[in-house]
Amino acid sequence: MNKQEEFNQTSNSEKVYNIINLGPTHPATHGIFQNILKMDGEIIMEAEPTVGYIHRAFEKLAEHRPYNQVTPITDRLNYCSSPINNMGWHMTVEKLIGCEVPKRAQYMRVIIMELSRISDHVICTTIIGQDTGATTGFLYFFQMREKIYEIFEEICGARLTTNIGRIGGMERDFNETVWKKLDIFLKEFPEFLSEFQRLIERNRIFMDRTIDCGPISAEKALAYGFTGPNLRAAGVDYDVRVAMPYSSYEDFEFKIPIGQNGDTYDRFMVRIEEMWESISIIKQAIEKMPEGPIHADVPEFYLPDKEDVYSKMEALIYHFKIVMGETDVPKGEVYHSVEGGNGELGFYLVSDGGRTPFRLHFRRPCFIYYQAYPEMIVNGLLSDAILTLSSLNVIAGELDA
Amino acid sequence: MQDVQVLISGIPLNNYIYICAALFGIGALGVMIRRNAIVLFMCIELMLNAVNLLLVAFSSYLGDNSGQVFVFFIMAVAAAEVAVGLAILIMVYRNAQTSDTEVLNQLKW
Amino acid sequence: MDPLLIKAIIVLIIFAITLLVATYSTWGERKVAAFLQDRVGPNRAGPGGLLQPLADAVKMFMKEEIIPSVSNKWLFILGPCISMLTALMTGVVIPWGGDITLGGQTFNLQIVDLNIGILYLFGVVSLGVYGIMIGGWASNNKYSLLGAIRASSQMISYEIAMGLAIIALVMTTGTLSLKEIVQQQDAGFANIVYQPLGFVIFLICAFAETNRAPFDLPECETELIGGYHTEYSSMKLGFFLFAEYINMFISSAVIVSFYFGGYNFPFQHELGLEGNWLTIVQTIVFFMKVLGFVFFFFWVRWTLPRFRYDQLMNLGWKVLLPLALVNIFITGLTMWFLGKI
Amino acid sequence: MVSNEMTLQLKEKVENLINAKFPNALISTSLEYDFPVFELDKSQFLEVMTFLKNDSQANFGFLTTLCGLHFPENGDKEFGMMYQLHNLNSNERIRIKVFMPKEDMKINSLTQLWPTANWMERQEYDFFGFKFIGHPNLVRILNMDEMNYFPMRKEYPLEDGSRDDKNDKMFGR
Amino acid sequence: MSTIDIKPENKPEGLEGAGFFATSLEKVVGLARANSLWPLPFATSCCGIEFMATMASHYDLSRFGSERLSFSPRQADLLMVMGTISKKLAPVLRQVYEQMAEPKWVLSMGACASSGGIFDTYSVLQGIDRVIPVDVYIPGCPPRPEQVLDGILKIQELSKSEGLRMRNSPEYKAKLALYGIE
Amino acid sequence: MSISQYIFWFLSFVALISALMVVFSKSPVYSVLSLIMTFFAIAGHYLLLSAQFLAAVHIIVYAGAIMVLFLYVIMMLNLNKEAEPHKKPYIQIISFVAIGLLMVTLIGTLKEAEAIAPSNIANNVGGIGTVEQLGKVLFNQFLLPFEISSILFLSAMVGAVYLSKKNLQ
Amino acid sequence: MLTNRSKQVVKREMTWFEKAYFPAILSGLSITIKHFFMKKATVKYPEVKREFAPVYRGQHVLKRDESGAERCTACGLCAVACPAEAITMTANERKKGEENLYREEKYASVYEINMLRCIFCGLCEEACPKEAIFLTDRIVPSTFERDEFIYGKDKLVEPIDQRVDVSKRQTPAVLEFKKDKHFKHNKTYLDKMLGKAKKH
Repeated sequence: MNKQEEFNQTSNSEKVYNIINLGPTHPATHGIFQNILKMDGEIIMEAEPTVGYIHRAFEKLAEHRPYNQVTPITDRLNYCSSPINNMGWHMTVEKLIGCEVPKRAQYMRVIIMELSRISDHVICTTIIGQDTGATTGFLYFFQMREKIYEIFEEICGARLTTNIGRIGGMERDFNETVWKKLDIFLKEFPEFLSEFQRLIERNRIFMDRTIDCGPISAEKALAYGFTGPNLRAAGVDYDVRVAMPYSSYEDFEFKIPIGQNGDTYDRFMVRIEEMWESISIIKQAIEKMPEGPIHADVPEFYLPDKEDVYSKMEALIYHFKIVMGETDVPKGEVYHSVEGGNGELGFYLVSDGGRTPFRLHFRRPCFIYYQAYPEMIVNGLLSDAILTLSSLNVIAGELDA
Repeated sequence: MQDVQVLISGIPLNNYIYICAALFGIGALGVMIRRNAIVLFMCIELMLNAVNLLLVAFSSYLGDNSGQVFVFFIMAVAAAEVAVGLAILIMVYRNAQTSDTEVLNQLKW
Repeated sequence: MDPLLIKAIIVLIIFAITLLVATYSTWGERKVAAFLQDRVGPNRAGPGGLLQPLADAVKMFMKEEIIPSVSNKWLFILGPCISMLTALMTGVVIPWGGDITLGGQTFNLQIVDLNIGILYLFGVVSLGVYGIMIGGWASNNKYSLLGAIRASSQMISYEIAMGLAIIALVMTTGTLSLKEIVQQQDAGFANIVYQPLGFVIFLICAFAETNRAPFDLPECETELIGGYHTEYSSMKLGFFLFAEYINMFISSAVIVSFYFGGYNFPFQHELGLEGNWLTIVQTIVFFMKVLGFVFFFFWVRWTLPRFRYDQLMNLGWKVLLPLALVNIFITGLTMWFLGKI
Repeated sequence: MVSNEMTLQLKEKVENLINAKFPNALISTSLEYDFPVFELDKSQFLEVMTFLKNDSQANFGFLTTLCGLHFPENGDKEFGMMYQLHNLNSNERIRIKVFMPKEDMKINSLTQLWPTANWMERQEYDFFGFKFIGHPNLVRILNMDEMNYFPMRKEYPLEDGSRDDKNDKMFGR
Repeated sequence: MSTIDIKPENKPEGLEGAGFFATSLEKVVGLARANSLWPLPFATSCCGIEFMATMASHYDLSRFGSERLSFSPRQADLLMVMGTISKKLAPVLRQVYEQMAEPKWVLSMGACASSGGIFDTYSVLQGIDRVIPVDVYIPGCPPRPEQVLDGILKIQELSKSEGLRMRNSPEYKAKLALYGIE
Repeated sequence: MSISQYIFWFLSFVALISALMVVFSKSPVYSVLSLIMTFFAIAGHYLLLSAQFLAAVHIIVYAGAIMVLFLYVIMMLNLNKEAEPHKKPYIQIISFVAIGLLMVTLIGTLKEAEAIAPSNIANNVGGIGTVEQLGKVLFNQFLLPFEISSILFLSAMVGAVYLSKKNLQ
Repeated sequence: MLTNRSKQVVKREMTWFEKAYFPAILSGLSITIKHFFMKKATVKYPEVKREFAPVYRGQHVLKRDESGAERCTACGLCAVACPAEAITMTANERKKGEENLYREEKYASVYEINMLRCIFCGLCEEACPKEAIFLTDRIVPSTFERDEFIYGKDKLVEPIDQRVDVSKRQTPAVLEFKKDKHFKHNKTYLDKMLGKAKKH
């Protein structure tokens, strides 16, 4: 009888799964995510993500910093493409104060933003390659990212966290070196890109690994709030640059690459194609680049030239007002979104007319789509889970705010 | 052929018989007192090997190759047995979460 | 001199060379990887980074030994030892060169010429998996366990295709002794001419057996951290890493002996070299061939993505195994046509 | 960019749609830059949102973002939730707001309509302490579970407090 | 990486007797360790991307013998903390440090890891030296790869000068005791 | 004693001790490892009996494949949790007695084989246990059993694959 | 389809040839071996320094004016503008006889930047109305102790007799001032030799 009971107990009890803790310091999680995986052999039965390991309280911090000091904070959102965040923030404030940025500055912004989109996609695509084991592609392609760094450094003085531009325009015009380096970059980059493509794109091992790995359907993707390349890989051609054009994106001809099944290979290919599109946008922008001022005429927000500060009383007063944050900001609330490296990066700003934003909410694409991750990896293999994570390009800084 | 004679000349065949009987006995003992199905399998392997060793010994002492060929067949059977046996064990374990023969003696779960 | 003593010296020399080559393989791998990736690689430790392996070795020897408290101490230590032992044991049957005459006595540069050399090789290789399995299991870490399980199933699966590839080779050569196989290739062509398909299968299986990319699933960094050696520190880790390089070296040597004529090279008898000199040149040629294959191992590793577990199994069972059988069939048919059997 | 007339039209269209179905739901409407903003009554919030998502004319199928708001001086409307909906087909975007007093920070969860609301609502719970009715797993997401206050509320300080290299008395800060 | 560095004119104390071997051994070991620092990249944010740049072809960390990243703390010699460490992550970092085998060094890279940087907020640890001992700090947000290489060179200096038994010294133990690490 | 006798006793000692450990060790992993040791000892015996080919095959098949399979299953099912409860003492006592009787019987019956001595080899041409010899015997005398064993393997393979499929229902 | 600009990415079925693994593997191998013989991209850092952009935002410097007096007037704008709150200073009144040391009536008696906090965003430089603080293209070295990173005036103020940092971030006026050979700190070795020669 005793045996019978023992037996019943064991057979009725739930199946024993192997529980694996993927992260927080697992090499494939790149940033810091934790996933508690219930495994049956190598197959994932259930995943439970934990996030917040680098929560830095961006939104609270932004409430305590004047408008121009928020820019360095936005740098650290999606640090793979910080100029996009900078520009998005600048445009949000510009929308709030209602200033029109001159075309030249807008085109310059487009160049910078597309460069940073490329640098973001370089990271993501090479990391996919790296996680499949093809390390070399990463090292070839990263040289191109160095080139982008050089251009950023020449423009603003920093490589990664750029703090580029100002509210109302750009801080300074591109100098000769920038144009020269841009030229070289535009010549070299397509070579490296096509070489990278030749290296792994049609390799059967790579294709076998990535096709049907972590797929998500278009309906699911929309329900989960996907935007950006990940949504486009699922076949929805939603792109903020086209839907709500900002910074003169309507002037440029470009295609929106879309995928079919939303699997890792689609995400990879969409990013690759977007780099080609970005290159063409940059070329168009350079071609069409108009002459003119590089900042709007908003003396209340755009710092006056140093010489003027030194010599003119008015400029000195504005200078002090801007730095101290005592300028008059209209009350109201404004939402502006840009197409970040990973999707719609939105800034919802509530202003009470004070020195700092009253409330600043970031629509962080990574945070929103990462919650679909457990569903995407269930019933897949452990290797698939890792590839899915890297192809989603979840940036911890953006995820955890 | 000279080698074999030199090598085993000092060892009477009975020694091999004692050893093999002991090994066989140990294997049988394991089958009787252990409850873990996987250990039972191993004990069966032990018994088979005792037989193998004796066969090889006889074959060498008699100078007849057939004994060794027979060992081949035993190995083949053992390999097939292990493959099927372990597959059954895995299936049983999946369903019953145990490999204890005292629990598994019901033929139904 | 006592022939036994000379044999012992030859054994020692071969072990030393194996170890040296394996040591410098780590340096070579880092250099080759760097060069393939537009970098320069280690260049600070000694000229051209030549002392890099020494630095690594000294560091690992002096590093704290950590045996996780939960793990089984003896098995934990046993794992790397088995790995190292089996890796070193395989070198015994490889013919490193021809005969050498010292003081009127002739010695062969092969340690033992077993008439079942291939079987010995195969047996020792099949034991190599125990080191990884035991090490991974005793670590008491989920990732190590996964690595160990992957390793064992991978090695068992690929052993079969490897064995069948060898069987086709044995059919053409008619011997199980490595020395004889090598000597046969002196007279005729290298075996690759007769067994191209077999060579490809053997090469792929060699990659899988040595756990090198694209078959490095048991330790793939991005999935399993370190796989079976995640919990190992200090020299025990060194043993595992070392064993991998030794395996790579030995399997290159085996490939060369099997398919590329071993220490033979074309027109060697027309050079007019005699005796010891010929042997020395032959040995050098042999090492060059082997190092070429070692380079190939590196080259492939730093180019290709790695397989997924199920794809690896599919490749082994559904592609390589049938191919190997087809190869045997073709070999048999050809030999029958040529009247060899 | 959506021009002002179009925004105005959109505002009127949505206003009419909601008023026709739920006469008492709409508290106020306004136009904030390029966004029509609708303030909803909390009691009918979930119904209106379901309607806005599923109605063939409104068809706001995409939840862009949501966030909590805290206006300490607003009395009964101290806390608020902001939702932004997007009709991808016609490229129309609207903003929904719901306000509530501090004592009654309960609001229906949207996880049934949009799975994406799950984490965003958890985040707002984490930051402000909104209680989402019907949320499957309302626990803290970004902060530690041990945290015993809601950091984004205006009354709590930003700083860690352990910093020692800063002179706060300087320059009136 | 050679013993030739020991010149007769600045001969160490224990040249005669047993001490000689010990000191020269210490030097050799120090040099070996310096040239074979296997880093464990504990990369959480922006600095991790700059670390990638350091690893990549232009800067090539491998020249210093440090390109073998060991993600398992058991095998690492150098814990490189890069990026913000929040209070939620601090125990994890601490655990990783404790799992590392001696000798171990810690490199705190970037403003966030070293001091919290701009994130003087309720959720961010104000410098990792509040939970683990740090050997070298690299300023910058994020530091340039040159600065990272400088930091690694500093660690190399440290490992060269530290003797074999440094890690058993009372000073080192006291330092660890400060952090409550046995 | 000659050197081969020493080897014999050593190998036998190892074989018996590790065989006992197979039965009496608590953890199945130790059982597997001891069994591998036993197999090595038996392989040594084979070498002693100059059955080289068989020794190699023994290692490859038993140690290289079968025991890896055992170890694999133990690891996969994680069977090493705790030592299982032993059978009831009276069963154990009965087992010991039975085994003792069995061994006495075995030895008693087989003791007569002492008459066979290695010197009896007379009509043997060439070496036994070499690959050629075994091959000749296998493919002439035992061709039919050989082919039948291949069918056995095939069915075992099919059976194993079928059994280990996930959803048997 | 929301727009008419979409473009399907390539996802061809593998051809039979590609399924055999070899073509892609061979092309991959050929690419990598090509790189094996290419020029290496590595800049061997401690010996060879990579060129920084002239506007690079590195370590700060507190400038002196034409006559060698400190430009900083301790207005505190930089501290306010600093998002990391890394700058602290104490203002002091200039006493008689210190005109050659400090340009304005007020000066910073203590000026500290916590380099570990600093994020090198350049906002302090933008904020400064006196052209006193600049970010240079030098990098802040790493050190062993945390306390050493609080840079006081000893490390920040440019030494009076050394060549100042030249960085394009600085305004034309400053650049002009830097070129003026009239000042001691702009004199090169050659100038000094020439001056000596004149005296003799």
